[in-house]
Amino acid sequence: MLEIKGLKLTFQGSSGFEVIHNMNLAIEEGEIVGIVGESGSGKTTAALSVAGLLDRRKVQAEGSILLDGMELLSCSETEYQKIRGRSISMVFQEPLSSLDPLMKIGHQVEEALKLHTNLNRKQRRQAAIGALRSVELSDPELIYEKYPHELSGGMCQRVMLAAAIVTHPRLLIADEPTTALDVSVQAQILSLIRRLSQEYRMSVLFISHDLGVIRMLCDRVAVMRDGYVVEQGRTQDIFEHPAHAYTRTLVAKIQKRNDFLETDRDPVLKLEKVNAFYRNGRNRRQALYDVSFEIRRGEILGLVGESGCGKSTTAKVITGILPDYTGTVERYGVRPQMVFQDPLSSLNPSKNISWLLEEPLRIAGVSKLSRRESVRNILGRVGLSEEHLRRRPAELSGGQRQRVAIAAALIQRPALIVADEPVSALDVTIQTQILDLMLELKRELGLSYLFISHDLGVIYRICDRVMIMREGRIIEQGSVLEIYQHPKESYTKRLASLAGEIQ
Amino acid sequence: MKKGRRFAALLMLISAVLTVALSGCSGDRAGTASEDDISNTPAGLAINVGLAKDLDDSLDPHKTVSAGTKEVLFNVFEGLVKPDSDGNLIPAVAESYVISDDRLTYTFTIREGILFHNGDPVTADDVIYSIKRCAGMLEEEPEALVTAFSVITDVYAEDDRTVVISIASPDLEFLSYLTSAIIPEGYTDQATAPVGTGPFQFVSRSAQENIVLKRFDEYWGEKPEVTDVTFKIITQDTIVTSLRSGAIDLCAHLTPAQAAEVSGQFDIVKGGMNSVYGVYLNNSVEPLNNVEVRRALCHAINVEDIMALVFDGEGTPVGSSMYPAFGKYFCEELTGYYEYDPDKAMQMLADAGYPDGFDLKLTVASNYTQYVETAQVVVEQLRAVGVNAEIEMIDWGTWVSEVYANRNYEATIVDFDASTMTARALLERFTSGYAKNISYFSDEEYDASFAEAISATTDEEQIAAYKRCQEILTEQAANIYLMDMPDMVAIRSDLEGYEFYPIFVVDLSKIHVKAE
Amino acid sequence: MKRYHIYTKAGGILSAVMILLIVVAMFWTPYDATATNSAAKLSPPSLAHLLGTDNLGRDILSRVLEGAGTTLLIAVLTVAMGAVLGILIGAFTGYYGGPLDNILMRICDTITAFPSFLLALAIVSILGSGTYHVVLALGLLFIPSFARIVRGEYARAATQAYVDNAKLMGAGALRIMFVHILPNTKSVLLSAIAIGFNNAVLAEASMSYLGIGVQPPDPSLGRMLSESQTYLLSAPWYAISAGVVIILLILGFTLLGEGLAKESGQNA
Amino acid sequence: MRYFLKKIISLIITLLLVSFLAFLTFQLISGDPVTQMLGTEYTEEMAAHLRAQLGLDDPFPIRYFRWLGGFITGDFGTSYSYNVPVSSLLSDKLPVTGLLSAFSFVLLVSISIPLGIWLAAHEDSIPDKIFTALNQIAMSIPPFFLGIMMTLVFGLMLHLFVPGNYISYQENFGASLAYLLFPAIAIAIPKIAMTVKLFKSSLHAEYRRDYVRTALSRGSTRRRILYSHVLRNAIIPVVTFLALTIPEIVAGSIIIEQVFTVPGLGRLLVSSILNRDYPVVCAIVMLIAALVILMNFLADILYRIIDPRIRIDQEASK
Repeated sequence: MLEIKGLKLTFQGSSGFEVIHNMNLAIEEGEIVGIVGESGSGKTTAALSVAGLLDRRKVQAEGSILLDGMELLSCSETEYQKIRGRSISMVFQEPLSSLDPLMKIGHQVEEALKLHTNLNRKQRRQAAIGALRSVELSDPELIYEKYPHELSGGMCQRVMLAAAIVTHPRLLIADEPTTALDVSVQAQILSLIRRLSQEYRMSVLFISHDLGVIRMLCDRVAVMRDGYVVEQGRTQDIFEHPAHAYTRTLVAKIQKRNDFLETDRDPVLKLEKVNAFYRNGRNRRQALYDVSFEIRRGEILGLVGESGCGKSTTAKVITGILPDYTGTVERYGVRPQMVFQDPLSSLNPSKNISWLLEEPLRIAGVSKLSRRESVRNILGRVGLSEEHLRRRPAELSGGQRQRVAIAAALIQRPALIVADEPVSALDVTIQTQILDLMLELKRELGLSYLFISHDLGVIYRICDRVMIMREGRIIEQGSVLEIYQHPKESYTKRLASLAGEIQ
Repeated sequence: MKKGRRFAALLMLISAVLTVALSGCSGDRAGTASEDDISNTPAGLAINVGLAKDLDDSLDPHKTVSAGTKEVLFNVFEGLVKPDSDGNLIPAVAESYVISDDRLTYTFTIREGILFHNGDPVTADDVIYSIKRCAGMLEEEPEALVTAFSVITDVYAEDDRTVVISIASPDLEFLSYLTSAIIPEGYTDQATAPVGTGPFQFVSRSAQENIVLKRFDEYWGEKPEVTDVTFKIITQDTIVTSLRSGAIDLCAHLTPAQAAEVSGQFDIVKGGMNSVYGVYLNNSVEPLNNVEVRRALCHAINVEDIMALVFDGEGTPVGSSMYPAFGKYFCEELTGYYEYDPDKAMQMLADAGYPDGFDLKLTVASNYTQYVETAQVVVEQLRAVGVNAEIEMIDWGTWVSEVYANRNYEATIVDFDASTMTARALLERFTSGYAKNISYFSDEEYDASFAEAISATTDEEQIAAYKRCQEILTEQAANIYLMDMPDMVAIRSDLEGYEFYPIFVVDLSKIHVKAE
Repeated sequence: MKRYHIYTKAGGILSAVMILLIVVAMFWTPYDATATNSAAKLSPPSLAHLLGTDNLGRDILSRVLEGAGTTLLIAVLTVAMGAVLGILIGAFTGYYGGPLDNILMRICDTITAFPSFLLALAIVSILGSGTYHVVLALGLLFIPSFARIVRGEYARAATQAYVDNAKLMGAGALRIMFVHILPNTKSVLLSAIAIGFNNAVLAEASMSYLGIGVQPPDPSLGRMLSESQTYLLSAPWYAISAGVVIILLILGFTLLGEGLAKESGQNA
Repeated sequence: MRYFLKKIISLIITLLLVSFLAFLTFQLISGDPVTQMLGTEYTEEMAAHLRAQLGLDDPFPIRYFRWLGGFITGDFGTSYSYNVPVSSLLSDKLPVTGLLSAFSFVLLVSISIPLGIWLAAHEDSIPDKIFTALNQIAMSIPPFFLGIMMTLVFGLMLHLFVPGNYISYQENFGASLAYLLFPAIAIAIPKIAMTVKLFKSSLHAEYRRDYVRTALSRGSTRRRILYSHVLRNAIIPVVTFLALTIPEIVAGSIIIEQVFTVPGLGRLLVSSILNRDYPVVCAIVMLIAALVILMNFLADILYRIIDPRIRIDQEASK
């Protein structure tokens, strides 16, 4: 149905570097083919070239892309417009921002029909409502009239899918559609895509960096790295016995499990019956309901739950940023420090790294010389070098920025670091490096962490004990093995089953 | 999609149509304006007269204060007698008058068939009401509006066309006070819709825009050729532009510089501003209380240079508080009394104990360009003799209350006109007793000769006494008297007939189209 | 990014030239700006008088340079006063919010609602005319606009993670406000200063044009413009030179401000 | 709805503050109206009599509340210099300034929006570069200088209009508009430059947003996307900006009316201030202040209507 033969893409820019080198890929009718790779591997660029969305002035394409025998690369822009939206449709990563905020959902779903068919207004409305129903949205007539900001992330992604399939395209290109969604919602979207593919005999080109998702959905998969397709084949074969070394390292990441430390050293933090409130505009809402737990020295306690369940509020209570709570919070030793999900917003963009690292010491009144001294050895500890000192956060990679954040937290020698989704914004390989760094620091300095995440895979790999939180309550807590093998609460079961598939 | 494009196209269409239509119609509409001179209705002659400052003053003739309002109202109101361009008093509302030998009773006969603008005939009661109102002899309006009328003891009608006024003591100049307007009895809104007996009657007024008059067809005297007059209020800066564009046909009180700008397109009629323009000194303030210092300053000022720079060489120098138009009182010989001699001035200052000069604050109202430019030239001239003068600019409102009413100033530049056509109006100001003696000037001899003047029984006696007053003012160098500023009037080249009066007046009744 | 450099380069050169001319004019001008010369009244631009002479025979080039000096001085001081006080008010109201925020914002709304012209006149007439009183009058008028911009930035910054981090480090509120958050508002501030300067020069020129700003004998471009109208046809160079100098002054500094703002601003 | 109520109350408070400030200002301005009215005929008794008549001797608070009471009931008092009720003066002058401001606002909107769209559509073309340079210059031109130059070129040289010959709208509406075209342009040009600049950058920003890429993926063309998606999103910041320019335009007309001798509120305000005509000035100040506050309020509401994302009763982020 779709055949990519010897595709070569080179950017015209000053350096004129080649992005995609001799790519070959075929997708049969109704088949779901995945492309997996880290950011910068060229997977998105390849997808965009198939959809003809790459700026012809900037990118020069060679080789051929055949759709049912028709050569897409030689199509003129107007010919391509007829194909886009009718035979090829796309779905993107950020559902909310991919919809026009000022246009009703219904009109956006109808847009492809308006462009490619001559159905009248009523017929288009019926088709759109039909599409919304087929993506399992409850009462589509109501949603038709709503605006994007009135829907959740998951619902928006369903709307995107509806808009894509309304013209019954032959090929759907999905670029990381589930990355921004919660685990439970992810599963629903993936099963929806599979059903739509079968129902409309629509083949799907699925792009993702998440091996677990690829494994659940795709029939065949191609692994890409720096513009090359290093390996492709049936998903089962790739995961069971990966041929290429790079694929092996990718797959291996999932199963690795570190040793479980049973420690009973003295507590670093104790929370008793904490009810926390936060102020949103004028009204004051309760976020935590009598939360009690403790963290012992050198222990990594995981905190899992869906977004909005109170994870971040707990972090703020522990670190003292949010003073509005009842119950007791006993902290031992230096004030706990935090590491945030988005390093860019947690590091002051206008200052350079050396200033950022020295600031906590400067506030504590430490002399210039000894400040310099402790900054230098902290750098080594987190794997950064002197030449990073002069740079600003914007001039560093995601991983480096997170290392600086950890260094900034460490420099005050806290007993406990609260890490709020520290790695979820990073690529898999870099995720591993940061997690390894955190484990190293735990072993060497006896540091304890409260590790907050919605990614059960990461929790499974790094935490000793884990707490499951739902709507401000801790519904279950225990060692990781216990929770994963025989969870008590049904909610935990569902979470565990999702995580289980990855294992 | 369609709606979006239509929205933008519509917008573009509106703006295009709007701009084209407007510039189009403005093009032809205004283009012709300068040729056929605005609404020159065949029936008569309509002219636009420029005014630099709005008549923001009551239009009630007895209550108006500012000269600018009086010069316009001259066309609307007439007194029992009215001045002519030579300064004589000619009969107006009164056909004739008899003054008794002891000069204590004045008998006026009202002109036959003279009408107010509202069509009512002028009766003896109207005259009595008007005179009593000015004298403050009416119960409902007690305060005297014309100070000189305090002398009146009785006003009564002998019959329905004769009115007799008797006064307590003889006053040669009393007749000139009877130019104050005769208004209909009991008519209350003179302030906003004036009714008088003059050649033009009031039509309408719009603040900061215009005052519209039209010819009073039943006027008793010679009817003016001009049928419609619109006084347009324009800012001082845009007078020249408005003249050149044809928006106004006649404008008085132009500075010589402004007159020069429009001389090509307009006829320029020259005359005197009829005011005493000078640097008025506060004689009560150190060191101006020393007469030698004041005389030194008089020597330091070069009037010719001021006239050359600020007035394009126009204007007539004066030596004392009198201007040339008052022929019979003006002392020509006082003009050159202090010849320009900076070295002598410095010497006199040194003798007076100020070898290296002194500081002087020159407070000037900022809304008249002549004052501002003269101040800057005076400062230069004073610096040449070591006097460090510094200009302090204030707006007119502040000048009136700070300098004129409270007299807290050192030196100022202003011109004083005569509200009534009497020498008293120019000289009374410097008598010690006068409430608003701007210079704090007081000299017994001056007070004595002034008293002698106002109680004189013969003209010769009065003239001699007034001249004596002027000599004292000059000798004592009460102020640095500069000149009678030139009054330039631009008049459209196809019109003529503008006449200058010895007092602040713009008489439109004699304007007419030049005979080809 | 190159395009923005053009703004900074062009703005930089233009303002440097203007400042140079003005500084020179403080010590030396082709003629004494106030020296009248009845022989050379309203003479057109010539070698002797590059920009011609005015109705009192004064050299327009010298008067324009000195006038530009006064205008520049007033504009810079006004913007400085407006910015400093604006930042103070904006920082506190933005960071803390609450009742203080409401009261100060009400006062700012009052000042903006008030016709600037009348407020300026009031202050000038209370304290007497003069350059520094004009600065005080205009400075007061510029506080609200800066305060509002800075308040918006601080309100947004207060929610950022690096502020929570700073709190964790034990930084006091003042330190957070002026050491941590302030540098991040640089790009917004710079463009606000560029616009502020434009309005300040405009306000000074308009006030002098109406006769209530800088009073003679201090030279002022606004008043020169109002005087030049009488000689518009016979000596247009009088009006044009005063007007063009105002434009160059504004253009130079606004370009510079915008260029710098764009360069330092992350959001292009 | 609660938000509206709160907003309206805060507006009223601001207006009261303005009225107090206006009245207080006149207390402090040097030169009092009585000397102004009596001019050189000033005598002590006359002044005392007049002061009593106008009630100027009463203490400040009494006079303020008496004036405020009158103001609310629509009686703005009588003008000292024209002794006609201030309300009649205003009703005579307001339409002139209103017409001039409205005209220049219409010019502003009808020129800057299409121009902004056209420039965005022809990005980085030669005309685009020229316009950007021109824009930058146009923003730096003081309106009254522009007015003087237009008087010289269009008035005295090309005779497109007769400077100084304003025709009142009652007499001949077309001619009045034809005259007001030039002062309106003088006020509008710098504002047009600013609006075009803002609109262009807003359009560019929106073009880079994700939903444009989605629309492209549906087969829509760049041009069609402009009208159906980008234009509406990009116009939001422009609308609020335009609403906020209205008070500036009115303030701008105060000076432009001097240049073109247009007898509007501006010239009345200037002359009344110089004549210390308290009632007229306070009334005009309140009028302008009310307009400014109204416009801010309108901009706020407009902002909500266009952008459904902000719920009607939620505080809009400044």
